[in-house]
Amino acid sequence: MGDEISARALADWLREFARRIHEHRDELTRLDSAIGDADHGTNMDRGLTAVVAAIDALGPATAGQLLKKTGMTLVSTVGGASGPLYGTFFLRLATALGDVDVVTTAQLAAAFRAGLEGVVARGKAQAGDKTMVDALSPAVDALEAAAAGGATTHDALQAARAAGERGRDATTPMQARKGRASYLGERSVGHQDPGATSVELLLSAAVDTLG
Amino acid sequence: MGDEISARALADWLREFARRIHEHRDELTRLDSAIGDADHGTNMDRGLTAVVAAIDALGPATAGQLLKKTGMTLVSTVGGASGPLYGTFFLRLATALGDVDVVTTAQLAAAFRAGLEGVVARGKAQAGDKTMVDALSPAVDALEAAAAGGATTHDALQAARAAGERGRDATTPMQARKGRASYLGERSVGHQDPGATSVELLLSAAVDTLG
Amino acid sequence: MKKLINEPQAVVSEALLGLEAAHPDLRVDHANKIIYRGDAPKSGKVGLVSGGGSGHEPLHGGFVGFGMLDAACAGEIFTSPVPDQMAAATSLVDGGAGVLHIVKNYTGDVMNFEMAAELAAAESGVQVRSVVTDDDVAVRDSTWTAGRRGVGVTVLLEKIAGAAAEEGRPLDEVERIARTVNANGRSMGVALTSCTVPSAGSPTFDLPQDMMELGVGIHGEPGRERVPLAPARDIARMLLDPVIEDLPLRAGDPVIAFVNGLGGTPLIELYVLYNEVAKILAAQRISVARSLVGPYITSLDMAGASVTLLKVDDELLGLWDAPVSTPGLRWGR
Amino acid sequence: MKKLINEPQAVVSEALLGLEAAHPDLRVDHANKIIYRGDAPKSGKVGLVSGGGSGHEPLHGGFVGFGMLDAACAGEIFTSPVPDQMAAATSLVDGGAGVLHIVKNYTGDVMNFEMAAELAAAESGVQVRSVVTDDDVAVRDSTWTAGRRGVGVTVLLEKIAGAAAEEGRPLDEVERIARTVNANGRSMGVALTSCTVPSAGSPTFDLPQDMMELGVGIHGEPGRERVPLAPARDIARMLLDPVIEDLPLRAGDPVIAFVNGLGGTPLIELYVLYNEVAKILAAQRISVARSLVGPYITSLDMAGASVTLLKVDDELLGLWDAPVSTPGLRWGR
Ligand SMILES: Nc1ncnc2c1ncn2[C@@H]1O[C@H](COP(=O)(O)OP(=O)(O)O)[C@@H](O)[C@H]1O
Ligand SMILES: Nc1ncnc2c1ncn2[C@@H]1O[C@H](COP(=O)(O)OP(=O)(O)O)[C@@H](O)[C@H]1O
Ligand SMILES: [Mg+2]
Ligand SMILES: [Mg+2]
Ligand SMILES: [Mg+2]
Ligand SMILES: [Mg+2]
Repeated sequence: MGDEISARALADWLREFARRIHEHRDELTRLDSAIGDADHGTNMDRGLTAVVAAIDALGPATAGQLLKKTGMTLVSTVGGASGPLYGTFFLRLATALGDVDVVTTAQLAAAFRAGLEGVVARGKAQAGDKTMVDALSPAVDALEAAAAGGATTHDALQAARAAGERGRDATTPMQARKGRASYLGERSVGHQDPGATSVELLLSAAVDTLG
Repeated sequence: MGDEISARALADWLREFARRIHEHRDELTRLDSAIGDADHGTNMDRGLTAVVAAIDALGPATAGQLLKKTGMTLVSTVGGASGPLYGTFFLRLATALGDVDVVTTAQLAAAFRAGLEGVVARGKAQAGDKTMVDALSPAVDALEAAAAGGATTHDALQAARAAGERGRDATTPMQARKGRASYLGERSVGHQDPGATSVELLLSAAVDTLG
Repeated sequence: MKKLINEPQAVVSEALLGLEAAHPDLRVDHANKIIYRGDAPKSGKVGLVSGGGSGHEPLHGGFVGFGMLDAACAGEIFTSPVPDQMAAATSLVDGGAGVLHIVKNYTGDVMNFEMAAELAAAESGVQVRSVVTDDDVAVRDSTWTAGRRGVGVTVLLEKIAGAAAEEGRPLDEVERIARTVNANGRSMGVALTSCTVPSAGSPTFDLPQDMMELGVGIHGEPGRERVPLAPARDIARMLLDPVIEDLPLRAGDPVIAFVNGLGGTPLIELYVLYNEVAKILAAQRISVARSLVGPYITSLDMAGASVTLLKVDDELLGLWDAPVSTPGLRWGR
Repeated sequence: MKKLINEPQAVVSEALLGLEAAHPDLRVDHANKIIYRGDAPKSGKVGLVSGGGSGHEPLHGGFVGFGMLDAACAGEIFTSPVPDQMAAATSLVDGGAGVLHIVKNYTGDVMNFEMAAELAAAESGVQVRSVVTDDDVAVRDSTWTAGRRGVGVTVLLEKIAGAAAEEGRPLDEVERIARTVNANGRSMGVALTSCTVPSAGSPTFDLPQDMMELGVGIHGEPGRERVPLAPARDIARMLLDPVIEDLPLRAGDPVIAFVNGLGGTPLIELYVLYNEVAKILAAQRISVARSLVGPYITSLDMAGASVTLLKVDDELLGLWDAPVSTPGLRWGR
């Protein structure tokens, strides 16, 4: 079943996210070199390597402590656009979940909604601007709907991942209106957004570790 | 016979020298790029173009006036090492010949000796240093000897040119000890000196116009 | 890649060591990659903090000193620094009169500085204001996009706002002056070659021998268009026309004219370009009150240049002329 | 060839127009290609004249101004100016106290300046002295050769002798100080890429991607040897060892340490190199009294750097610190 997510499972999620980022580092950077400045993979890999070290050092912790450390570490080590955005996402997750040791699917969905709102407040991107929001937003919608419908954690995260993947793919034909890619104007069309790509890794890591 | 050289013939000599320099400009520059800074052809061509314009503007003139104008024009327009050296050469010729309208072979030889001494005083190069002196010095020796032996102007200049040509060729195996080529040390060996090459053009122009 | 460096990942920290060794008036917090004035904080003086990705030297670290910045945060090459650096710099220079952040308009820089301001205000209660420079006319502006990039005006703004702060003007005033500078300055650049980021090891973009990138950004971002290589007189016009039109400038307007080298272009070429710029301005009777020619906001080893015009009044000119003593800009002291 | 220029043959004269437009304190005699101070001649002050081929900017024209040169003669790119220019410059700055010629040791420069001194003395009776700089240890010196080349020390000498002249010291004194600087300074350079002379249109020499030219001259003359590309810490040692040994410098000696960019190398790399230089000097307990980091004597767009060390005493340091106001070097005014 797995309808209760332990703080330990959340730590596994972060480690798995770090592993996937490292594995896809060059791909993320390649995507960013087409429409950005060729550092999204390096930035995220630097940040998540630091996150893994930080949560190792933290030892046993509540969900809130773990996610706050993650958010703060990302803010402090990534820089660029993705640092504040991913950092804000995890900080909002931490606040939403608080000092608990187990989390329900509904709580996770609500926390993801808060995280998304944090990203939008910080980056002011709207749907269709060709950013990570285009993957994250439909994923959060799907997660909430599944949780409200009583789906298992696994099914809810699967639905979120699938929606995130579709959202990621949908960035390809978009013209960027936020971030560095926006300087390219029409020339940004035809390239998949790097940030939306790393969001899909976050979601698939969740399916593997939380569901 | 032609044992008397008119000032008009001297002007023809300068024009012919200018023509040959222009014709061999790229060759001189190529030689200079191997062991110098790739400008000897450009430098000399700029200077002799100015000389032709100056003597055109001068109109009828004595030997001294003509050669002084030539020397001063070269000094004022060439720059680099060859400007002061060729300039000094012609200024010394002018002083040696003075305000005359015709010049004997012996007078020409004495003037060339004075010119060579001016070049040596200015540049302090000795025989074997791989400079224009290595062509000019044997040429002056030959010119003097031929004039002293009563040779015709033509024969005397032919002897000078032949000696200058041998002197020019002899620069190839030398190691440079003066000028920019000296920075190359042993790597200057195996290249013909550009200044010695332009001296041979000066001498062959003399054969064609004065003899 | 041919660079005078050791390991690519050590470039920024080693350059900071070199800067510190070469300029005894400056201090460097190596952990936080902050360059700051030896006499910071100055009690009662508004603190000026800037920062951004490295690779644009002398900007920003080379503009720390009397009459200009109090501190600069160095990010990795072309990567915005993080809020911790900026917050630490803010505390370091807080003399009780508030701190102004000078931020070039790039999404990453803007967001990181925003978080830093929140952090600093929460931690120490210091009053922080931000001015975002966005002078690059190569990028079409709109509220729906990331907006124009901050480039050459940043240099002029750091000097002029720095003089206002040094005079002891209050935060409101320093902020107003900074906003005035940004509102009255426009820039545009051109690249003849790409830059090479040390960790990447190869040029950021390919530019054929006979082409140039018009409107390039200082991180090698693409510009308005790729056009055939042109003589300096045509380049001057391609850069100036959109700048003059955008401000707009009119006959009689006095300006500071700034011809900036992008890192790989030697001074002799910048003077050739400045001559063309001066001729165009003279023809339009735009009067050059002051000028600046040299590499001040660079893009690593990129060959190219940018032109910035700043419309000035007597107040701005007085602040421009005020003494300044930094590694990158120095006069009057 | 990618350069911000118009016609290659117009580069020098157009750059002079740009320099004149950008620096209202300077005057330019365009016919003679002379840059001179607007307040020249200064009565009773020794006049300082330098010059040489162009392509080394800011040297020499960018060092004309208060506390440094009175006039500079610009030759064509890498070609010595002619005596007429130098003689005209000499008359222009002759304030009755004599004129010092500062000449870099290249056969052409030396001979042209010699003729200029003869000309000037013959025409106006002005007293002319010459100091020839020959600090480049890459070239083996001997009375039988053209001798060492004049490079980085020229910049330091123009500043220090300029300060002495500005103080009103007599010709003998200014000459003595200039000779002291040259005797106590040594330099060595390295090229990572060749320069490209505009009229030639292609690089002066070919350097493979993995090689560098150690001991290169500022006209692209070959150096001591061609060696594999090395990290900055090794390059610093290759440049410093021969400089320190040649002077020689000993523990405790105070120096001005000057890391110079050759035109195509950005400032961030120069600071990385300076860090290595400072470390080596510290390890040998040679004390850095002052430093200078930047592109001051360049070789068009060549990527590379040179290091100059000048052993100083209190007199030289005082003159170094004295106010200077030129386009290329400015402080205290
Ligand atoms: N304003 C924004 N809102 C949301 N996401 C953004 C915004 N700007 C950029 N991004 C995301 O950040 C990604 C780029 O991150 P990264 O390359 O690490 O930073 P930078 O652009 O500063 O180099 C983009 O692909 C995009 O998904
Ligand atoms: N000291 C010297 N004495 C005599 N000739 C010299 C001397 N130095 C250089 N030269 C001559 O000058 C030639 C180079 O002239 P040029 O290339 O025009 O000047 P630069 O070397 O200044 O570029 C050399 O090939 C050599 O023949
Ligand atoms: Mg990026
Ligand atoms: Mg030559
Ligand atoms: Mg980035
Ligand atoms: Mg030459």
